[in-house]
Amino acid sequence: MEEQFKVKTEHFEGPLDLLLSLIEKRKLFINDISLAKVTDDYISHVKSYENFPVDQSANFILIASTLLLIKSRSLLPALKLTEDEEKNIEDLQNRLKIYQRMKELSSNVKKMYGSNLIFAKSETKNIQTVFSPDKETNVSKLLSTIREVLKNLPKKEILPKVLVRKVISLEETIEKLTGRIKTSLRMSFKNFSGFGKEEKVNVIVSFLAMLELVKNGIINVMQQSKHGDIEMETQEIGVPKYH
Amino acid sequence: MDLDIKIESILFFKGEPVAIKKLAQILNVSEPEISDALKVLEEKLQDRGVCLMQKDDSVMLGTTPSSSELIESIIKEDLNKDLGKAGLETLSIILYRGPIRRSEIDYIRGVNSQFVLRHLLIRGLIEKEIDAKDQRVILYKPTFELMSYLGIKKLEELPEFSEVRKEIENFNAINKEDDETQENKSEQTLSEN
Amino acid sequence: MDLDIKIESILFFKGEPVAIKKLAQILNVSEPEISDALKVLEEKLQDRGVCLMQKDDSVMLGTTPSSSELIESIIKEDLNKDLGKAGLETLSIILYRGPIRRSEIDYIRGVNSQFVLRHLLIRGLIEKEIDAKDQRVILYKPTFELMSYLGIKKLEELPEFSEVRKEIENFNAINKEDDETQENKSEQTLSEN
Repeated sequence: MEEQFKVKTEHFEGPLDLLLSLIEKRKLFINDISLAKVTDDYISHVKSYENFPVDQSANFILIASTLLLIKSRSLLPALKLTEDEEKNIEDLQNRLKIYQRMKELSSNVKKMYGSNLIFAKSETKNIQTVFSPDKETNVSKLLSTIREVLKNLPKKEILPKVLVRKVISLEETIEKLTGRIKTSLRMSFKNFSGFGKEEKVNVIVSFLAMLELVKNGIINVMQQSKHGDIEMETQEIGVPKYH
Repeated sequence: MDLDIKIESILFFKGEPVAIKKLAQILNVSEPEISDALKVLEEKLQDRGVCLMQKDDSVMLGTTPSSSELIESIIKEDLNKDLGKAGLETLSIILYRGPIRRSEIDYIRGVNSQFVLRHLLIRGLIEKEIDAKDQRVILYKPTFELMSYLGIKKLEELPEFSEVRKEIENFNAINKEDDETQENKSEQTLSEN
Repeated sequence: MDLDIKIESILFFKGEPVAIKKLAQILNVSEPEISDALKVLEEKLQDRGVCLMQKDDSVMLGTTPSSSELIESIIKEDLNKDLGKAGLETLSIILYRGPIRRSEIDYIRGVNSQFVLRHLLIRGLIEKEIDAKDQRVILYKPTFELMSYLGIKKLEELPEFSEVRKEIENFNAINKEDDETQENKSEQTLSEN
C-alpha cells in the first residue's frame, strides 16, 4: 500500500478543507487523478474521527461517496458512470477550485484584519436629550413587536433527514463481505451486493469493498462473460481482520 | 505623518473637547509643538465642513458655523422621524428584558445594535446604568419619562410581562449552552484526533 | 457654501453611515450632484486625519487608517481582533462574492454555515439584505464595521477584488450557457418521448 500520508491533526472546517489540504500537501493540481490518489487518505482521516457530530459526518460522507466514484473509475477505467455521476465529479472539482481560490484570498483578509483600523466618531457624551417618542411608541405596538421578536428567534435547524440517510460505510461493507465469504467460501457478487435491489451508491460501495479485498489478496475473482456476474472466492481460510 | 494630521484624527475620534496638555501627553511632544500644529490644522480646515474650536486650553472639532442651521434641522428631523423596526424592536427588548447589556440585545436580535441604541438615548427613551456587579459593563433601561408616557409605574405592569421575560430567558439559556457546546465541539475534535 | 462642505458637516455630526439618497433629500439636490460633491470631499481629505468610507450607496467618515495605532492607544475597551478559521473563510467569501445567499456559502465551504453567520451578524461584521429579485431570499454582505477592521475605505481596496469579480462573472456566464443548453436539451428530450 502506498505510504500512508500522515496528515497533521489540524482541525478541518469541513470535507473540502480536508480534501484540499490533502491535495496541496502532495503539491498536486485539482483533477480526478489527484482526487483518486487522496481518496484513501481522506477515508482513513474521516474514520479517525471517533464521536463525530452527526451533521458534520454527513457532509464528509457525501464527499466520500463522490471520491469513491472517482477512485473506482481510476481502478476500472471501463466503468461507465451516469451523466449525474459525471456531473457530481465535475461539480466536486469546481467546488474545490473555488474553495482553493477563496482560501488564497482569505490570507489577505487575515493579514489586514485588525492591523490598520478606521474608527468612527465616538458617541457624544452628556448629550442633552429631548424626550421624543414616535407615534408607534405605545404599549400594544411594543407588545406586538416583542412577540414578533420572540417568533423570529432562531430555532435549532433540524437536520435535513436525507443528509443523514445511512450510507453503508466502506468499512462495514468490507467486514460484511469478509464474514460472508469466510462462511460460504464461494459467492456471486450480484447477490452479495443486492444488485438491482439495493441503491446504486451501495452497490458501488460493495464493488469497492470487493476491489479492496482483491488488492489485499484476501479473495480472488472471476468474471466469465463481459458484464456477467462475478464469482468471489477466499484465498486462504484464515482471513485477516481488516483494521 | 505630520502632527496636525494626528491631532485631527484624535479630535475627530473623541468628538469632544481635549486639553492641549492631554494631546501633548498622547503624542509625546511639548505643548508649544501642539499649539503650532493646531495653527497648521486650523489653516488646513479653511474650506472644510469641520472647524477647530478652542476654549481655555482645550480644543475640539465641531461642524463649521455656516452649517449650524443645517445641523439644527437634522437634529429636529432625527427627533421626530419614526423609530422604525430596529428602534421599536430594541426598545421592546429593553422594556421587557431590561436592564440589559448591549451584547445580549445583539444576541436576541441577531444583529449589531450600536447605532440604534445611540438613537434611543438621544430621544430620551432609554438611559445607561453601570452594572453594580461589574463596573465596566453598561446596562440599558427605559427612562422614567418613557414609563410615565406609557402609563406604567413598574415594568411588571407591561402586558404579558412575565411570560415574555421567561421566554427570553429560556432562549438565552438554551443558546448559551449551544454556543458553548459548539465552541467546545470544535476544540474537542482538535484534541481528539 | 459648496456642497462637499455641507456633506462633511452632516457626516461629522451624524458619526454613522448616511445614505446618499438621504443626503440628497436633506440638501435638496439630486443624487448625482451628491456623488460629484463626494468626489470633491474625498479629494480634500487626501492625507488628512479623517477619511471618507463608501459602501453600496452609503458613506461615512472615519479616522484615517494610518492613525490606527494612535487611536488604539487612547481607547479603553479591548477590540476583538481574532477571527476563527470558519469566520475568516466565511468573511472572505462574503467580501469577494457578496451579496451572497447562505446556500452558496455552504456550497463553497462544504459545511453548514448557519452558526458562523449568526456569530458574524451579532459582531456586526456582516449584515442581511433581502434579495430584490426574490423577497424570500436573504443575502449576506459586508458592513462598514468590517471595512473599519480591515482599514479599507472601499471594497475595491481589497487585493485582487476586481479580478475576482470578473472571474465570477465569467464563471456565471459559462454556467448560464450550460444551463441554457441543459434546458434546450431537456426540452428536446421532452418533445422526443
